[in-house]
Amino acid sequence: MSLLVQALLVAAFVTIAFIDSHTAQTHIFRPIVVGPVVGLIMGDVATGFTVGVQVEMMFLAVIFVGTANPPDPTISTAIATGIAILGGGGTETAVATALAVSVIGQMATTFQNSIINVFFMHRVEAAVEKIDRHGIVLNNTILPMAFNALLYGLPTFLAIYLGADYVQAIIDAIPDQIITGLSVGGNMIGAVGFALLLSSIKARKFWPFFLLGFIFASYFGMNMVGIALVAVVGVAMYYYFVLADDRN
Amino acid sequence: MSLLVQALLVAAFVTIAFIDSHTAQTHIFRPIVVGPVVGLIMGDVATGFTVGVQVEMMFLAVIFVGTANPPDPTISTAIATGIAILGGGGTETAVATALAVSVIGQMATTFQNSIINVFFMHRVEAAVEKIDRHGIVLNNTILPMAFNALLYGLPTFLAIYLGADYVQAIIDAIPDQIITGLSVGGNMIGAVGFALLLSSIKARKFWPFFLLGFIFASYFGMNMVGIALVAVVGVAMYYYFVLADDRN
Amino acid sequence: MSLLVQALLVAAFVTIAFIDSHTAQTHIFRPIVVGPVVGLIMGDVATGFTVGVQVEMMFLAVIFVGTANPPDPTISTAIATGIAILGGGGTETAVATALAVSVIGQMATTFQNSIINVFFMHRVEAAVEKIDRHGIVLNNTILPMAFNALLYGLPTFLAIYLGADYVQAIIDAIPDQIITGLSVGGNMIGAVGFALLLSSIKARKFWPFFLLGFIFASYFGMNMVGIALVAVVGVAMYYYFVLADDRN
Amino acid sequence: MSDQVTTSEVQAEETPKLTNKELWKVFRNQLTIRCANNYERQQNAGFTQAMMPVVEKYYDDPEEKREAYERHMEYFLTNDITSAIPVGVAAAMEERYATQRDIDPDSINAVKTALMGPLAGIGDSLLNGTARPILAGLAISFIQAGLGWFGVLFFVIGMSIVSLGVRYFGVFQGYKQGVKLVAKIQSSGLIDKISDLAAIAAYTIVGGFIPGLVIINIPIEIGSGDSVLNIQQTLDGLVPGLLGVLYTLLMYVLITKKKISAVKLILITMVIGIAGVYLGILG
Amino acid sequence: MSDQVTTSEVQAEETPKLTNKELWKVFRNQLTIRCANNYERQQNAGFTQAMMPVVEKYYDDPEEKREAYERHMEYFLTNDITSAIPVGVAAAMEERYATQRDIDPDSINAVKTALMGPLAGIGDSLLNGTARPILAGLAISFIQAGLGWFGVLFFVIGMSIVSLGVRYFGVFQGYKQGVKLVAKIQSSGLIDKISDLAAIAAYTIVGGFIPGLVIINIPIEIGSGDSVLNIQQTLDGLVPGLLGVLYTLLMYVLITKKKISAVKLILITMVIGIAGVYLGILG
Amino acid sequence: MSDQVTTSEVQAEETPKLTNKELWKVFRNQLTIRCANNYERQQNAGFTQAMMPVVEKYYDDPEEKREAYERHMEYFLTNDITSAIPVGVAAAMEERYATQRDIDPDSINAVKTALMGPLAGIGDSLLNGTARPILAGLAISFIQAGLGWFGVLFFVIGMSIVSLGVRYFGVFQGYKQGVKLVAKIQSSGLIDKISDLAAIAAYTIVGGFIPGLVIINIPIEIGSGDSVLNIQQTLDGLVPGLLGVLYTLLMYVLITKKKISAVKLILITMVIGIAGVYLGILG
Ligand SMILES: OC[C@H]1O[C@H](O)[C@@H](O)[C@@H](O)[C@@H]1O
Ligand SMILES: OC[C@H]1O[C@H](O)[C@@H](O)[C@@H](O)[C@@H]1O
Ligand SMILES: OC[C@H]1O[C@H](O)[C@@H](O)[C@@H](O)[C@@H]1O
Repeated sequence: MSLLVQALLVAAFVTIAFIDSHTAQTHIFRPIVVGPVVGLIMGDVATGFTVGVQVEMMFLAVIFVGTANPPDPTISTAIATGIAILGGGGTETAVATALAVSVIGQMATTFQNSIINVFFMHRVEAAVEKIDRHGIVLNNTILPMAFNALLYGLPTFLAIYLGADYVQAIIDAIPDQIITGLSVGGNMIGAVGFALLLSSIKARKFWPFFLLGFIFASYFGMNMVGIALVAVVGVAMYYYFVLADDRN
Repeated sequence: MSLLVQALLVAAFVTIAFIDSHTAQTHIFRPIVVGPVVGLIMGDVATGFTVGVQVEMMFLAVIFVGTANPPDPTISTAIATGIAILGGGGTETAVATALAVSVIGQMATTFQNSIINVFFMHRVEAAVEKIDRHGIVLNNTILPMAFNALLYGLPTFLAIYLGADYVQAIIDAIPDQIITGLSVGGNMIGAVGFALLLSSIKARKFWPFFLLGFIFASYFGMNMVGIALVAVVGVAMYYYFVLADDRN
Repeated sequence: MSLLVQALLVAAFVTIAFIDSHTAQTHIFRPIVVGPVVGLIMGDVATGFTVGVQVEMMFLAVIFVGTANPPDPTISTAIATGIAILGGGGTETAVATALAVSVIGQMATTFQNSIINVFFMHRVEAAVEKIDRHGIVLNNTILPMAFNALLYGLPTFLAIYLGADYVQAIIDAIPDQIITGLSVGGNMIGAVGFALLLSSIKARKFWPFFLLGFIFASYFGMNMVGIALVAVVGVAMYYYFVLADDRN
Repeated sequence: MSDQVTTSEVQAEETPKLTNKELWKVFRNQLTIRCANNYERQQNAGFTQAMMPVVEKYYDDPEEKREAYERHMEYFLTNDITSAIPVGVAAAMEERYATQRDIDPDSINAVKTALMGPLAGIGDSLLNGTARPILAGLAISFIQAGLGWFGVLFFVIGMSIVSLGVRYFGVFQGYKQGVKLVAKIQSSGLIDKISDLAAIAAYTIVGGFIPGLVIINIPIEIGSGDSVLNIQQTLDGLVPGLLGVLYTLLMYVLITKKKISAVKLILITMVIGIAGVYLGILG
Repeated sequence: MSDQVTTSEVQAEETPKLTNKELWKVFRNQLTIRCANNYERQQNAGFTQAMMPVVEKYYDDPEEKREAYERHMEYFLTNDITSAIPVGVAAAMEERYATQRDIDPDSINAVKTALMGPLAGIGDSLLNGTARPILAGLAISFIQAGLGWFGVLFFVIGMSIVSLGVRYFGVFQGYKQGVKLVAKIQSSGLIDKISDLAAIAAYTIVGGFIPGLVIINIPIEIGSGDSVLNIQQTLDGLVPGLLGVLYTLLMYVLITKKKISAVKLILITMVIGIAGVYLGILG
Repeated sequence: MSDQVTTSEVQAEETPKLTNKELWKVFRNQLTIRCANNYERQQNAGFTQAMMPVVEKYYDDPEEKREAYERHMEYFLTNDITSAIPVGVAAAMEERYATQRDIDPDSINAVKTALMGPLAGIGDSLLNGTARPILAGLAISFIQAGLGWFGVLFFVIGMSIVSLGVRYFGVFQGYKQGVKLVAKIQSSGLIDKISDLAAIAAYTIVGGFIPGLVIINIPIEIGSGDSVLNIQQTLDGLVPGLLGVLYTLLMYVLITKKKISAVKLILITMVIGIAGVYLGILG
């Protein structure tokens, strides 16, 4: 298989993986799947497994919540696997570049959510005005998914086709502070999502529970499951001891 | 004193100790008492103290709650002390066998609670039907206590009389997995006792407090006294801020 | 400048510093200010900074709450700086004596609060009886502040004027147990202040919150800010879910 | 309402009270609470024997006597020592029911049941979990210090004071408080309120004791090298003690919904323990 | 009241219900919930598409149709997978409103909004934070054990079951519960009660998630040697995670009081991140 | 009720108000709150001096003046700086009582007492425990960085702003809020509600501060070698900080039940400390 075909196939798979991550979420977009599949395409399944497992473990605890937009695991695994197989420089360096590349995916997603999809959403709104069912589906599903080819498929194709040195050159061209800055910013934008959720709450008088949840997580280091259990206690107690009592 | 007499005396003391643990609980059944007393009978008080202290410390934090049935400290101390004095092989090996032997006591107690005393309890019920006061006392107190001689006294007698090798042979005959399995099971049967307590609670709507207690112990590692204090807070708050307010 | 003048100036500054700590609290009484100022007076600003910083850091986490009366940082810094500059024995030994000297300031404060100011407070009461405005100001402010010269200025003057050996001799004359005992007692007298606060609370039925605060600090090691946040949660919940509900 | 109470109290005065001698009899019989301890109904027979002096004093009619005894043969489980408190309270309630007939006999078991959970938790933590290890620790220290039998004696006397002292307090004070209780029992929903408060304590305590006392450990590790997945650690990272609480809830469902007896569940649990070890999935 | 309920239920029976086939259509459209995910109104377009089968079935009048679609173009954000539950509930509520006109159409968005917070928190913690790492961990172990593609397949199938299973459950059960809900919706303040309980869950969860998910670190150290003052450590010593919660509250104020759009705030935040790193005050 | 409030507010408008100049006088006198700080009634004399400008302005009758002063000679203890808040509130209440006679003068001390506990806790933790160490830490860093006197100045100016700023805020805002408060004070149980909320804060804070601020340590070890029993560790294993809270409760009982004065208790405590060290049981 020529490199062109290989690069095209990898780019196609990445595009499909992103469509999955925006729809059914069978999770073929995770490193543990992307690595082996790209390995298969590139003719070295073993390296595909090695890179996939390593990147998956790096991203194991990274959780996607609200507006928080963590480094992207999909493109980075695809490119890292490609580089490892083509460059032959061992998986270590490949995985290292993967982390750097993950910022590119992160930038693409930020761009998608803040510009492209805002545009399409307004087109959905226009379709609603005209009660145009096909317009809704076209602008909510088909066109945004087509854009995945551009946002995620194209960079992948270029990286594989032009090779490790090229990728490295691009990464080197980005100042370190930008890369760190994007990840620092990425760690902060969860605040906007949480603020949106908070602003959607009608019954403002329950804010003490916000402080309660914060105290448990902040001072006692409670994890997300524990916080969910605390929420269950709060809801149940209010239900039984305040709401239900009122009924009598 | 002949070995026969010594073995009989030790067995008698163990039987009495178990009667104590089922009645007044002056705690003569604890290793720190059993060790020295058996030492006295066997003619080597110093060793009795050494073994008693060591086994007591091993069992210091083991707490008896509900149906949980931890390894038995009484028989095992008696036998360990006997072996240490007779065998002369040092206290270390004696104490090591003690731990193994404690499973025998645990098995005996499980047998007593699940078979023997169920039998006697039904005989108490029959006595109640006939309003037979003596039958109640006989079946609730006298006969079950007499059985302690069989369940705990007899094995002790045999172990002392037949000697360390014999005990070792029996222990060796029990597969390791059985011994570990019994202790694994022993760690689990507390669940039944707690389930019984839970099922005895009438006011089901207070279950959120179950979750609350669990969260504090699970995530924050709170000890039993702390949990009892949390219970006090819960009870007092409900009393003052829900029940008492209703009175007005 | 003669030593006499220096000692007088240092004593004057310490007196003023204590007046500050009893009135506007610009905090010139803290080691980080006292060290440099005394250094300036004694002609060695550098040593003043060194000692001031070191003692400040030792007292950084010592917090003044209620009746708790921790070792005094003001006199001890002044004397330590003086000794360091005069004795030339290095700042280390100077700082070490500072800690010992801090007990003297602590004793003086205990004496002031328990004897002297009790006396003046009763004189204020007498002035109130006679509706004597000037008597109130005289006995509440002027005379107590004048006493600072005696309680804190005089010991400082003597220590600087008579020198390190003299101070050491006095410190050596105080038995170790007294010094430790005063600090042990100092760690305990906070209990009286808290007891006074507790006895001032009218609505006794809220005592479960006492236990709650205690549990969080005791078992989970929560700090003071965290406890204040827990108090906010408690107050807000009671306000919204009990008091406000009653209004309807 | 205060008038009403006064009347009740006057009536209470008129009730023939248990004498001190009779209360000591109850105390002695309470000592047998654990003798026939069994996994079917736990300390029921012991409780019944503890009630004997009261039942024999107040009931003459054989039918009523039998009913009273049967009442206490119901399931009962709490800490052996603190069980003296419900014994004392139940004595007062039996007395009231037998002499005045103005309380519902069902309320006797309701109160007993309510007290079970809290007293088990508080008894186990303060007596088994606090007093015993402290006294034993001190005794060990005395022995180490060469005081020998003094340490042993110190321990036995100390524990006797704890065990018998709490029982004495439980029977006598429990009875006294029980008398006060029955005088107010007609007031609206008192039994319900006791049950509510007891439920809070019992739920908190049971939920809080499980992580330390129902321990299930899965020793399986999958994979090797750097990427070993330790199942137990993963579970503990999510909810420490999860398996223990789930197993307890399973037992709860089997007992309440499937009516499987505790005896069976305990034997099954032991079998699971042994089988689990053989299969390498528990340990 | 029970009579009333019965009546409502009778009426409910009479309502033409969504068929299984139609619910499967809703399910398929719900899969697109995240396609046009955007920082202005998040999953609003996706929600609207999910509602298409219901709106098309029940509304004939174009004006009403448009109003129904517009309703769902409002802001909506929750976990992609658990969003199937409000989709199901909203389907039932649209059905009721269209056929009976006895509920307030505003209550549809009220219920959706109420469910957003709790379902985001529970979905993210149980699906993203629990199920995914566990299945991935197992898959890695299988691969390490030499099972290769089996591990990959195991992961994909496992996650498909989770993702599609929860969505199936969400749409079908959400619809079923929604039908029950609308039957009782006239009862006093039910919507308010749902909002109240949802607010408790959402506040607790958002407050509790912030310290782990909004991370701001000031890497400045002042001084040198023994007396270095590390600002971040000092802040953590007072209130761990303080900066993250303060920044969130700032965003909240900017959104609610200053009406600044989320898109702008996100871009500003990224700029602050980069600028902060350049200035050495963030990192 | 709203009509009533309006009426009250109208009346409030008519009351001759404290001028800014007079409030600055109160501010200056508040600075002396700690001058005669004493273990018998703590900051009572200081509070009285702080009230002087108000009492002198509003009361003419000598008897009333004396009563007003006596009122403030009662026990008062809170953080020196935050005490400005109750000073401001009390100024408004004295003004109202003197001019309108429509509030109960006892309510003045009730409100002061209610605010004592919360303000002590919040003031000590945020000012003594947070602002001071942060400013001192920064100042140290500046000094280490060679900025010398700038660091000292920075600290003194910073703390002056904190100390005087909070006092300014306390007196002026406290007065303003106090005026609002008295306008509503006739409304049902407002004072009680304030006391309730203050009690919650005070109890939580006092309970939570004790483990860190009342420290009792028993350095006794019994036994030797492997089986040393360290009493303090054993106690901490049960309830960390137990002795401190028990000693506080003992003080509480001695103050409230036995009416022993705080001065005596403080001297006794110091003696216990010294004696305990001599006997080797404290340390
Ligand atoms: O937090 C809710 C939701 O927010 C966004 O839509 C994404 O980050 C999802 O992964 C997450 O579940
Ligand atoms: O838990 C209550 C109680 O249960 C059983 O009866 C025994 O284990 C006792 O030691 C324990 O006190
Ligand atoms: O606790 C309140 C208050 O008590 C005393 O007055 C002093 O220790 C102050 O520093 C403290 O703020």
